[in-house]
Amino acid sequence: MSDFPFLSVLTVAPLVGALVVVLLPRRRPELAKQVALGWSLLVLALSVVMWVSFQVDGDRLQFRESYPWIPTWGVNFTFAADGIALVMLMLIAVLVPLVILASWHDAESSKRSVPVYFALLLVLECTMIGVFAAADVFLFYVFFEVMLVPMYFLIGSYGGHQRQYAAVKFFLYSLVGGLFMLAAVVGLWVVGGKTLDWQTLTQVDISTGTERWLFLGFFLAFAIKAPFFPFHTWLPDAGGAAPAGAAALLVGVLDKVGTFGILRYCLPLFPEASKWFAPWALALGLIGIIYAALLAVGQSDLKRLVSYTSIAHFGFIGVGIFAFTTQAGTGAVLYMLNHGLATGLLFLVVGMLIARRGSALIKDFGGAGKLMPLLAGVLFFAGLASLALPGTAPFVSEFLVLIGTFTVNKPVAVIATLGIILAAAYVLWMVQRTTQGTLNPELTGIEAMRRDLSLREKVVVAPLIALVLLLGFYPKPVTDVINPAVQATMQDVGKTDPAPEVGSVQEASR
Amino acid sequence: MTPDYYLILAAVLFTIGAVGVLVRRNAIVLFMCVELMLNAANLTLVTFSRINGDLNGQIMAFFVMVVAAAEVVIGLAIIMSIFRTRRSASVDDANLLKY
Amino acid sequence: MTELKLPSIDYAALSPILIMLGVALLGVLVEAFVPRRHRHLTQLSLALVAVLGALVMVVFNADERLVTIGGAIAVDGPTLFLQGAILVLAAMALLLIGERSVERGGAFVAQAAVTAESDDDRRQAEGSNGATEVYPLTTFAVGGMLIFVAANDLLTMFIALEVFSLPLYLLCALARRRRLLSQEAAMKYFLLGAYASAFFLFGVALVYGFTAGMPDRAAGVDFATVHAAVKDSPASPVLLFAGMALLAIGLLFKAAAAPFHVWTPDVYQGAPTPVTAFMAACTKVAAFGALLRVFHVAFADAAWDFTPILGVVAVLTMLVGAVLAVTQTDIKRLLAYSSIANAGYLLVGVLAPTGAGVAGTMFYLAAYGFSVLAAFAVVTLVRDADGEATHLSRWAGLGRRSPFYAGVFTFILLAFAGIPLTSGFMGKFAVFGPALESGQAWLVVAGVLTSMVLAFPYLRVVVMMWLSEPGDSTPTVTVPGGLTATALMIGVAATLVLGVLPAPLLDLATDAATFVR
Amino acid sequence: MDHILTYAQAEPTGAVTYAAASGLLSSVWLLVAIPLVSAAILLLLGRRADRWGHWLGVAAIGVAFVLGVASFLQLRGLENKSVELSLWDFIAVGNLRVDFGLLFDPLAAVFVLLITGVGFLIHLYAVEYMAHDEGRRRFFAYFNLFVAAMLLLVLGNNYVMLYFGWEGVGLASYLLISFWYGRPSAATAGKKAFLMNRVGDAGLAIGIFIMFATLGTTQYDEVFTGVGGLAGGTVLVLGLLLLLGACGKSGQFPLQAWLPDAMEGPTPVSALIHAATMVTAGVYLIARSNPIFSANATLQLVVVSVGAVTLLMGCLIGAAKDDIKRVLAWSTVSQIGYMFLGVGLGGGAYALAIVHLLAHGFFKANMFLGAGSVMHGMNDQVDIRRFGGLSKYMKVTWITFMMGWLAIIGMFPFSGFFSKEPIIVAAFEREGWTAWLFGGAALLGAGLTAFYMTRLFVLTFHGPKRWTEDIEHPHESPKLMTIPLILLAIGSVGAGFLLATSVPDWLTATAGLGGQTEGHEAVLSHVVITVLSLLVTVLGAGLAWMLFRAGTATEPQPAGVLVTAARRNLYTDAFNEAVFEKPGIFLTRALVFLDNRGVDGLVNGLAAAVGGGSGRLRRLQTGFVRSYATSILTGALLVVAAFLAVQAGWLA
Repeated sequence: MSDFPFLSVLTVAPLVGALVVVLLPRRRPELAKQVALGWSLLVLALSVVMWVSFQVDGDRLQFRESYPWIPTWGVNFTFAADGIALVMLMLIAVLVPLVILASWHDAESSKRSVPVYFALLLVLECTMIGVFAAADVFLFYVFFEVMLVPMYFLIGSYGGHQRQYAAVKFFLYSLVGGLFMLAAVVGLWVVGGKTLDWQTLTQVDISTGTERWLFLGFFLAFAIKAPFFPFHTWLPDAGGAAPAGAAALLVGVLDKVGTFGILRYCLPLFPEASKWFAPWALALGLIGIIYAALLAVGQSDLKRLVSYTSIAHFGFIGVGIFAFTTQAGTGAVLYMLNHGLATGLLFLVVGMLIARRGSALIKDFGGAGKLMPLLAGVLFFAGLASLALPGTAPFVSEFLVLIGTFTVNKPVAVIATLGIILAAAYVLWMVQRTTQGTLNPELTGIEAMRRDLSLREKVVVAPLIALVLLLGFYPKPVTDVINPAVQATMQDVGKTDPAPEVGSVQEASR
Repeated sequence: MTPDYYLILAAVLFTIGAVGVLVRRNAIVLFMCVELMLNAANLTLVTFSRINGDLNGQIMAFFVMVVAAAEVVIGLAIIMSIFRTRRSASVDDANLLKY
Repeated sequence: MTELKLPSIDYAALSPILIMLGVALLGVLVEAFVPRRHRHLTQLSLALVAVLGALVMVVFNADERLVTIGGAIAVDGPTLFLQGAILVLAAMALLLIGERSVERGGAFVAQAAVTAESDDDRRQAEGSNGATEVYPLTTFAVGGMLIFVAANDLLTMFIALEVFSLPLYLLCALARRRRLLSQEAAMKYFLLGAYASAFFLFGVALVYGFTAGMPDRAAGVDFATVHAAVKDSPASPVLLFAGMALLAIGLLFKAAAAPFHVWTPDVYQGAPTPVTAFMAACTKVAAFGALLRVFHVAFADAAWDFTPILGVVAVLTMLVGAVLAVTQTDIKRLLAYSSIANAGYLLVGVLAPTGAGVAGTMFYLAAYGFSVLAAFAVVTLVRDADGEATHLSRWAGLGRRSPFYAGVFTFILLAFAGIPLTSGFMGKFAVFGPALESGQAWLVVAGVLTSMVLAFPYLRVVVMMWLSEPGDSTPTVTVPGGLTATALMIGVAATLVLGVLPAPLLDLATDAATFVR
Repeated sequence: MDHILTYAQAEPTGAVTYAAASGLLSSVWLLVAIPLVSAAILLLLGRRADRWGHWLGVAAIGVAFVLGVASFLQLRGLENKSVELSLWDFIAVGNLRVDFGLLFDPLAAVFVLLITGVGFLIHLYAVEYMAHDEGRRRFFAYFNLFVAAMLLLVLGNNYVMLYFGWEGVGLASYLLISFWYGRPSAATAGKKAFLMNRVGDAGLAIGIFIMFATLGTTQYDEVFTGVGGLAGGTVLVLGLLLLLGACGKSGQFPLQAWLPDAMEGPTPVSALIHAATMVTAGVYLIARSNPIFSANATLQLVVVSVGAVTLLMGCLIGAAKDDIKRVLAWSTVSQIGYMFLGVGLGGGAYALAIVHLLAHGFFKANMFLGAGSVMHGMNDQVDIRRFGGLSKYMKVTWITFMMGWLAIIGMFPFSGFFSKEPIIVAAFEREGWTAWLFGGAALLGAGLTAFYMTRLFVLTFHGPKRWTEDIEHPHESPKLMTIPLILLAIGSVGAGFLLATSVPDWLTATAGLGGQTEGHEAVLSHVVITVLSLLVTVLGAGLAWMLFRAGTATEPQPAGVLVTAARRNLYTDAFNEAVFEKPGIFLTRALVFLDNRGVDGLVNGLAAAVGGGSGRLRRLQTGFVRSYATSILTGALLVVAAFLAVQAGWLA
């Protein structure tokens, strides 16, 4: 089974699905939704099979496929997945069906084609899978950029308030980063001896100056994508304007491309430059944690608030990556997964609230828990996951990031730990202002606000809640997959974990 | 008399033509200035031909004359058609396309 | 008296040029002798047959590498590649020119002699069949371009320049509607074109002067001589550099590089859209073909001297094109500025002194030509009662009215913006790679920075089309006739195919990237 | 740092080893699992479980209690009384190994008994107390969740598990404080509690990081074994961070402000969480970490100081409050101050603190439930100025409350006497002037406690009626509420002696608590201290009796500086507001502005600049052919000049 071309099939399948959905008769939007959902479930099923066939103690890159593409430039269609990519692929496969289900009625309010909405979601899935599955820098870049297009239309055509501005800002901002990366990709191609094969490039020695420039090109693109402070301002706009499902994918998966890119490309390809830049990256991550959390406290719009929380979380991921320890690195990758689940859930729930109220402003809510206890409960749960309460998955990742960082850089870890206090502040204040307190009298007049979670919505949130809890108590299956890849990455960078200051305790007692 | 003077003359003619295009308004005059520039080039070619003692330059000059004649045909046609509508040969009047 | 030695002439190698020029003459005769109602079909078929015939001959000559008729014409890889590109693009342009179902009588004025804005003019605008002179004119222009990219001496190049420019001046003036604009465009193009060609010619004269005095070589303007002279002419290098500068100006004018780009927006906007498409695609190929040959063959050894200067020009061009495109309100003007910026990117490729640079530039030219033709093809379709609706505000909500054409146009805009899986991206990679390889990192950085700016106007159009609600004034998209549809589809298909599977054309360009001297 | 290090006298503990669990003890995980599953069922079934949900909740705790007793008995018979049960690898990354594991040792066992025992009674009480609340099922779900988290906290075999439970009880506490989330004050109080706890949690977390960074582990046994090898400064920092966590959870200075506000929750919550169990988690943490705290004298001094300051503060504020639950809450703060004082003293006083903790669990739960019973009968009135003369109407409540009152003021032979008095004695056993300082504080606290508790008791149950008009005839609470009261009252009377005689011995088997260090000679003899403490107690109680026997005004009265300050919580809330809250809000607003105008403004400004530049440059394209020619000529001249400059060698 491991000879099966999982990655290329996974990449192409959603695209085919999108074509099918678009070609369905326009009069039957329901059919389009069902087909889209079915298709995404198929992808999920295949991903599960792939997950099972992945050998934890096997090669770093598995499921490798390579087809010649542009021989003149030494560019190939090369797909391969390491543990990090595998986890992200799994996240995509899980999130997309849920997002499709959650967006069941979202597109109808926009007066635009319903099938196209779902087709765009599938196209987005294709590009997202491609970007994580690529093992050729050129191919990665291709998916990295193309990914913008479906998301642009999802935000621009189906979004809410200020969608045009947000869509253009999202696209341009990302494109700016992408173009810097293009320059770096070209540069890498030149210094790498006219190949862009990832594995080959890891062996290439680059002179210090060049390496730093190339690193910066890549890093800038990823920092914008992730986004890190101070390149973050597009995310609240995009997240605020995007339909909830698309926002969940945007923040849950799309942005992870940035952090994934740093792990997969910046660190192994430019190890020296990564070390050189690490203090700055740590500083950016740290500022992001504190700054974005404070901003989240001050937001008046639910979706913008969630976007800012994500920026804070990306700060944690950034710190985890650039701490260069196994724990922090594994924590960062795990964080990418957990944040996708938790914030995806948060976005979807917030979307359900907003869809009912017809407004995303926090002040338009108030005491909503009385009307919809279940929805309020799920919102609270998502909030808890977001503030990394033990028992929810993000706790493990945040803990790993912090503890791993602490072993090498105490001040950074200590300041980052302050972020967990702020996280409690923004989550609880948001929960308080929306679902607690005296009931906003306007709400009782809105019929939709009396409807608690429907069966469809329950089906959407249940798997996410279950996963968040499961990974909160038993993260080992995932950490075991991530760990070898992270260790290999740390080896690429040439960093080893520091020994405990008082050694030999463990050996003595175990 | 050294041939250099011819080169200088050609350069002066070329400059007069080039500046003339900028300062005159009448399309025909403008066009004549361009022709002046072409002829300056011709003069240069012939002069170099003379200096070098080969014929290439002179032959080239003939070609250029033919080309210039062709250009006149086209140019006048265009200028005429505009003139018929606008009743003016001033290039400054044709200024609908801008910014 | 010594016997006159006639230069050898390889007619087979010259056949594409000969076919085009011959058919152009034939077209003039058709104008004279074929009845009016048959002319359109006859001329169009004749022109297409000529182009296809020439293309066949190019393919047939694919392996030729020679210099013929006394060193005037070089038939080598770049020549054949570029000739092929020009011919394919010209065929598509001819399809656009020949379209008569989108607008009654076609896009061209019935009688150029009719006074604009007169009653006669209004009558002809309402549906008289367009003039058929456009076909011989186009064929002449194509013939001129074929010579231009093959010219192996400066005089031939000058003549070829005029041979393809003069018909273009006329073609610009032949719009059916908005004739004042059309005529103004023609006049501006003509005056400035003539002005620039005067510079070119003076440059030729100076270079001729420079080649004198070499021990065992006669003076001349063929590239072999110039090349030799750059190395060891005793003449003053002032002649060389002044001449080279003036030559460059003439060519950069045609290529629409800043600050010699000023004509481009006005002419692109005023000219009939099929002609604009033809110019944007084919003229660009021809101009850059000549630039490649001049700077890679004749002045190759002065690369150290001209690269920084042309580099500045390239940066300026990209900058001007990108920045000015941001605030344009007319789609044709916007595309004009985009084409200026693209000229800048092409210059980056030209300045990479390697085979890869040549190959990249040629690939870019072909890729860009297809896209830009398709873009203008869509522009011809968006119409209201007054003809084409080119003001951007009119395009609001077009995506809702005609999703297919809006989708096609979006795709092309994405290609212009250099989004992967379009030929635009591959083209950028193809020119940036060699440039970086030859140490021109600053050009690549400038290219990247301006691409960011340039993305904005494209995106603005996309926003207009898709994200704005259609208004009352939103024009309809006319269902294209077979000709436009064919051209459009070829353009879009090529943009996609070259974006997804660029390898065959890239290989072709790479194999063809060596000049003969 | 140096002068602190001079205080540090490392007292390395010997190697700590735990035995593997077997027999009944291998199912000790059920202690956590049963309430957790019960909570999950109650939450997931929703309204379907409304009719019987509370009984499931009670039963779950009952079963847990039985299991806890059985395990306790099993443990008694074992040689090595520290039994470890590793369930699964929680985190295994690099050289970080965190067990999802439990540790059942004497310390954990007494906590398990307290939590499940007192917890069971309070659950029982709550069945009736919450009977008329539509959210009763939800209440029991949260209650069970709390018990599960608390048990995990005390049963974990490493600091990460402790942290797990630590935050879990924080969550449950939040949920229960803001149980009536429709009230803004309840929602705010819950949030405040969670936030202040998180401050402490952050400290605890960093402490855990230090353990990993220095010792490479977070398992109790390995940490305790290795702590002796650590530098004094490291131990100090580690201990201070743990103390910060403990202060947050236990409402100790400077993180005490949330605890009185937490009284917004239903009264059983106050009894169980904010009196008997959760708030004592800080004491548990310090007792559990005694090898760390004992390893540094400076650290112990800090703990003792925190305890002393808090106990006095709690007394002072408690004496000025009029809300029955708030008085009890401040009393809790104060009593936990005693416990901190105890654990800070180290050595044998650890056990004394635990004894006081257990005794306090009984009598404080008793009094809270009594207060709940009073409120139940008085239409949820909480103002003691509006009570009076209730002894005639609520006999059981009155008697049981009296037991609690006598216990807390430390009257012989009630439990407080046996648990608190030894701590006072121990405080006097310190070296030099600190003995007088802390001993004096503890003694003063005893007097003050007697004063304010007597005030509470007298104003509530004796003196003239000062009821509001709507109350005609206060009724005694139903059986289901009085039975737990009676049982807890019995505990308040008898537990002190029993615990004081058995627990210290029992605890010796816990890591680090066994070593009896020889204390200094007390500066006063034991008997003198005992007499003194009884004296101040009687004095305080008598004074209160004198003052409040005839009731009190029902409206706020003007008061001196000290009382006003005490009424305002000694201005600690004002301090928090002025130093953290207001600047925080300002900072947030400023940052929002900065982000929109500054960071984003830069981005948009750049775009606007390009647009503006474009708009301006466009004007250069004038449409005049001659200006175009000018452009071309200028360009030409520049290019030619540039070429010539290159040729002349000026540029290249």
